[in-house]
Amino acid sequence: MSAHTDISTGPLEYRTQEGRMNILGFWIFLGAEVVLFSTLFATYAVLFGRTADAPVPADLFEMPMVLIMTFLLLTSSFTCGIAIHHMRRGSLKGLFVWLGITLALGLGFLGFEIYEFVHYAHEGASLPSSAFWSAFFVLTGTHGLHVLLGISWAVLILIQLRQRGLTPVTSRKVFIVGLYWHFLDVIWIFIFTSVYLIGMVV
Amino acid sequence: MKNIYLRVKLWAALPALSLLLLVSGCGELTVLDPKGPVGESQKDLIIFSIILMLIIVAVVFIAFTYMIVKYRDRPGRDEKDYDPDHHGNTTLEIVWTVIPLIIVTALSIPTVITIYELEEAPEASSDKEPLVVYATTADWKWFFSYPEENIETVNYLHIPTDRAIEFRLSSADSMASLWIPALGGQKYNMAGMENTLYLQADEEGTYEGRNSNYNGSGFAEHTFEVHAENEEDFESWVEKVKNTAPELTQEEYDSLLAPGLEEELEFSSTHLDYVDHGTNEGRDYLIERHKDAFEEPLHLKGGRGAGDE
Amino acid sequence: MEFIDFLLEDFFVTGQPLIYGAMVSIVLVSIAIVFVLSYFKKWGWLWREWLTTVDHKKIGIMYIIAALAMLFRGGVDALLMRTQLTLPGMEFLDSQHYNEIFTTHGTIMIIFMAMPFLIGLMNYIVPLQIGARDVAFPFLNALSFWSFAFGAMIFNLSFVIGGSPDAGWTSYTPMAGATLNPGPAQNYYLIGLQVSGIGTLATGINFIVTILKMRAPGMKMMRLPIFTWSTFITSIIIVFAFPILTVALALMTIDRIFGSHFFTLTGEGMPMMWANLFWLWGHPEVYIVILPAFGIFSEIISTFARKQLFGYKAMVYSMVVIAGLSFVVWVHHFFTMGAGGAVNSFFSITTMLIAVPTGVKIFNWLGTMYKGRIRFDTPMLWSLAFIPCFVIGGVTGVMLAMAAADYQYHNTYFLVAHFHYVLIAGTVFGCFAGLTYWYPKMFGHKMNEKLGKISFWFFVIGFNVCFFPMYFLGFAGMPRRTYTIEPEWMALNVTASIGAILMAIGFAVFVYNIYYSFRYSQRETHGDTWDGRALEWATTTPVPFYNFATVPKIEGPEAYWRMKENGRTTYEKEKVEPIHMPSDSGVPFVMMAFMFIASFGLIWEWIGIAIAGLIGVLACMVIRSFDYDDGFYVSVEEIKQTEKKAREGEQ
Amino acid sequence: MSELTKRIPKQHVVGFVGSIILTVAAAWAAVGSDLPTPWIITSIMVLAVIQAFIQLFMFMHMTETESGGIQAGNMLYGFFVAVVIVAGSIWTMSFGYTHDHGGGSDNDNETEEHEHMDH
Ligand code: HEA
Ligand code: HEA
Ligand code: CUA
Ligand SMILES: [Cu+2]
Repeated sequence: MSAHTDISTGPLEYRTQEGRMNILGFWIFLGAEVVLFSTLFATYAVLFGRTADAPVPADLFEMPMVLIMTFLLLTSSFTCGIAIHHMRRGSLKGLFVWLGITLALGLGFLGFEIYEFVHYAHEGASLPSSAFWSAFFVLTGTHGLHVLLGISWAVLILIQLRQRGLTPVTSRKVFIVGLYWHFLDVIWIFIFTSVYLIGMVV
Repeated sequence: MKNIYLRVKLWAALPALSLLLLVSGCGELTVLDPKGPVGESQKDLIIFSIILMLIIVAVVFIAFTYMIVKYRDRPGRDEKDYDPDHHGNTTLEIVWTVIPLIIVTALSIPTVITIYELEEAPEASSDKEPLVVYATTADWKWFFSYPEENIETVNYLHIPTDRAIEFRLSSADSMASLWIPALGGQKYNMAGMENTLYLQADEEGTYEGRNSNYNGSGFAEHTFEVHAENEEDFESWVEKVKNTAPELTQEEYDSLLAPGLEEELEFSSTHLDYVDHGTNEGRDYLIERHKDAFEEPLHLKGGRGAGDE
Repeated sequence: MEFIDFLLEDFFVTGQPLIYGAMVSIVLVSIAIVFVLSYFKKWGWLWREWLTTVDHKKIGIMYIIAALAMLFRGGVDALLMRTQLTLPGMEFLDSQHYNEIFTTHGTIMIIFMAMPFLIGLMNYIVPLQIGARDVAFPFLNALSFWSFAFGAMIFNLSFVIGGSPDAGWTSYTPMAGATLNPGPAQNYYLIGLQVSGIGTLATGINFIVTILKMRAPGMKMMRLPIFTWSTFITSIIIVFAFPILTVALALMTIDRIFGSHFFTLTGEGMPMMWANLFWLWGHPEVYIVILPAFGIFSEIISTFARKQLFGYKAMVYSMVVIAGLSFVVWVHHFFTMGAGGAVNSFFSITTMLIAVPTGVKIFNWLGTMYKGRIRFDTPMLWSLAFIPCFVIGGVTGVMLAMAAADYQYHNTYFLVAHFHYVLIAGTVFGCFAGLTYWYPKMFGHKMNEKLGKISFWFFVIGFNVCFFPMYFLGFAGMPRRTYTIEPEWMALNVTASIGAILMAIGFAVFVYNIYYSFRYSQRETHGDTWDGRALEWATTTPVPFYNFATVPKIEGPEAYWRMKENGRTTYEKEKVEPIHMPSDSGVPFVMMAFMFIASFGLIWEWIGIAIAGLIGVLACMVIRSFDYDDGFYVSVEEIKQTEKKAREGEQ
Repeated sequence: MSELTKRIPKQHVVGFVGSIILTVAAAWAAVGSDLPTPWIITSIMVLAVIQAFIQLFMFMHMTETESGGIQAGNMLYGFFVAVVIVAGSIWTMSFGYTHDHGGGSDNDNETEEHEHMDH
């Protein structure tokens, strides 16, 4: 690799050339994720209303549960931010605590999502029920899968933090998983708005 | 360096050849010899674009030839016209951005006009109501229903000349595309949807019609014949079918839907009585009945099969 | 017993002499490879030097070899098709087999030939052109390659195991859906493309970061060699287009295997949505395979006209405009869907607009030759042939873009002629030009000029003879994808088939040339074979694994041209420092091997195997996550030794 | 860098409170208000976009370091492509006049949906 222009100030994760490149690469990956999810949104929008014989969304969507899920994710995004903040202050303990809270909130979100899916299936709306429900489950399910992946990935990084403490490499990894986590929140905001809210309105 | 000249000649020959073929009105080129107003307006557009394109091609080829002949490395070449640091000319660059823009504009205007024109029945026969024909495909055959006449044909079509035909296109299974090159361009037949396509024949005759959108192993045989005849002949043909052809029972229709090839047939009623595949309700009618029939692909051997007469 | 029945009836493709032949030859070739490797004790070498390498140059070479193999496979497919289409009533292939063959031909040529060929050239050249020691993420690069290689392997396997997909490279639903197209064949298409597509996406990210972050000091963006620019812009298109394909393929896979209703006739699915998503990716895709070729032609024309590139900035901006427009034209592939006047008018105009920036490029190439001193070496011949041929393809593209006229061209041989004119004259000529141009850099010797010219003339003449008549077949009403022709189309089809044979001869001579040059060509003693202009010519030939002993400071465009004028090299003895290099890794290969197993399971809907394979993939990811290997340093001593040896021939 | 000394940085708190408020506002607009449907959809989409920007700037520090411009440009282009995909698909796939769009009685809702998702 070319000249290792390392620097000695600023956040740890940016100090090596490798760290900076990884973070930039991850941002570009997030750009690709934007496109990936927007394709799912487009599919959902085009298939909206094509419920065939299955229940219509307005009958199944419930505001309280959706709001709880949203607040769980929003809060986890916030606590993740605090975790990164602690990392930048050099506090490994703070990082552990706040990242732990973040993952707990994420698990809570997943729990609700699984409950929701099972509940809908009982009401007669599952993946094979109709075009609309296929689009619904694949869109929200892809997001859910990303959350699950984010949690597992963060756990791996926590183990590495245990083993190695805060180094340019570990802090870079934490920062990147943090970006991922916030990004999932961005996607959820759009799911919340264009799937649940619109689904309840029309 | 002989090679260079050879190539230049070759490439100069190609457009010249194409021009030759065009002006000689090559009878085989169905699309350029249309038999109705729709194909006519498309042909005009095509010829217009070909002329513009040939001009562009000529300009590029001439400039190209000039460059590779004049500036090739050869012994004893004048050193003064070698300028290794020459690398731009703003005026020229603006010119060759603006002129193509103008050409694109010149192409866009008739294109848009024709697009909208083709959305409606042809002007030429606006005095008469268009004849409505439901053209439905199922793998790999065509059903033509004449709701007003209450008759239906399979794999062939009779139409009156000098009267617009309003095709209502739909499909019972895979997507197809109804295309009668002599009369005009195509549109897709899709299940659960209905597309409208206007065509018209001005000359009597028999034309080839086909599905042009690949849909599996029977695709090459997924054709039909179009008999364009004057209004009287058409009427008497309708009468004949009404009087001699059997009714199309639902049972019979269902069995005709099974994937495979079919003969030419005619009936004195239409399948629209049971199902319209262009509606949401009709979209899975065929699948419900013939789901398992798609397991084995047809292994057709080359040559014209059932689509032929 | 039942198992054997299954093997004979469903698993292996049986009943076709062609396929028995293929099976036998696959088995024989495999045995031969295993034998040769064992006999010469080369297994360790293969593993150490190639399967585990993260060196961008070796990865590039592997891409190119694989692409050439795929060009052969796709080409043989093409010859089979041309044979069947030569005469009316031909019974060489039946409809089912013809359909499988054009499907695999199209898919292989675009996904497994054109893209990997170009990506291979990018891999080898771009780091050299920007003065870098590797790409930004060498491990990821190896992963990309293996995902492509295993993806291609899966796709090709369909030929002998389970049956090939037969729904066209566009795989329109509902025809490609589970109901009308049961069995594993279509799954091969979906999964093969999915696996290799993920690698392509990673490649895109890799090159964006490489080009943004790893340029030699002083190499500003507006000093980049134009091929690197084209790679950069192509990578951007990749990053924003490939996720669409990922989703589209995934949705159809879920439809077929898990019973959802995205593109089905039942459950109110919407088959046309597949076409919409496919072309949302598919149109940008055709620019992914043309822009790098444009970059190659720019390099070569400027080198052999012995002049600076004309209008460098316009060349860059025109590519940016093409990239932007490429995302807003996709509907021109289904004008005939009946979306109405407004939609068709809009997409007609956006499509035609692409002619403007493309025209700028054409005229700039002509401008580059103006007042030049043109040499006609083989790479230049390919580049010159490109200009007139591609213009024919381009202007007929504009004719297709006129929606009202497209109702007549759509689904005909006019279209087939258009896209071969752009794909072959653009992409394939570009690949051949690039390969012959950079060949000495890669392998230490030129390709033989005489053989090169023979293969060039056969291929180019054959190409025009093959595809020019197809425009007229379109006007004569011949639809694409038909396995048998009408008598009135015979003359033109015979001509086309003759052209195809000429092309095949051209290609055969090309391949023979590789062998011939390997045996007999004079070895290069100097890194700068063609009196080049960009930095890749500044290194020695063969290129040391660290590329540059010392990274030069760049002072303007055409970096190497300037260095030559100022008498500078990439080896300044006093400035040599230890060089940091990444370690090789077997993880990418193993991980993608697991992916292969998972894919095979999914294709046959053996979910247990699929899950087992996926667990293997995940395990590899975990291993990678815990891998803190930071690479190694090359000592100053070793660098000096290597450079001394490599520069012996030069003064 | 004074932010670094705090346990909980102000920027993050502002972002968090902001996103809670925006969420509640959107939920209220959807089920609590009696605005006409197109208005609701427009306004909640706008709120969502604002929230997305809060995440990108306040939590993800998109514009930090010398790659900030690239990262922001990258996301912007992503959003452009997203709009093309979503609006473009809806526009071309609703293809208006002659098609029976399916969805039976939901058809009316659907056309409305189409008109108002194009942002
Ligand atoms: C390398 C790949 C490549 C490239 C570069 C292009 C370039 C273009 N293509 Fe092509 N295209 C394909 C590959 C490619 N295409 C493929 C594979 C298909 C079929 C897929 C399938 O269905 O299987 C296809 C299909 C296709 C269609 C669909 C037709 C149909 O299905 O009915 C259309 C319609 O608009 C089209 C248009 C164009 C246009 C306008 C360009 C333009 O970019 C061309 C621009 C270039 C020029 C115009 C020449 C140089 C310019 C000048 C000299 C300036 C002056 C010129 C003018 C002012 C006109 N293409
Ligand atoms: C980069 C892309 C690319 C390339 C290079 C080619 C190359 C060729 N293509 Fe291809 N083609 C496509 C992309 C490409 N094609 C696509 C996308 C389709 C659409 C598919 C679809 O409809 O889904 C298509 C479809 C297509 C059709 C239409 C099929 C149909 O619609 O029914 C035809 C017909 O002639 C054809 C012919 C050829 C020929 C003769 C070549 C020649 O250039 C090939 C040159 C030949 C060789 C390189 C052969 C080398 C082999 C030897 C020397 C060995 C000889 C030995 C033995 C025979 C044992 N192609
Ligand atoms: Cu800031 Cu996480
Ligand atoms: Cu296109």
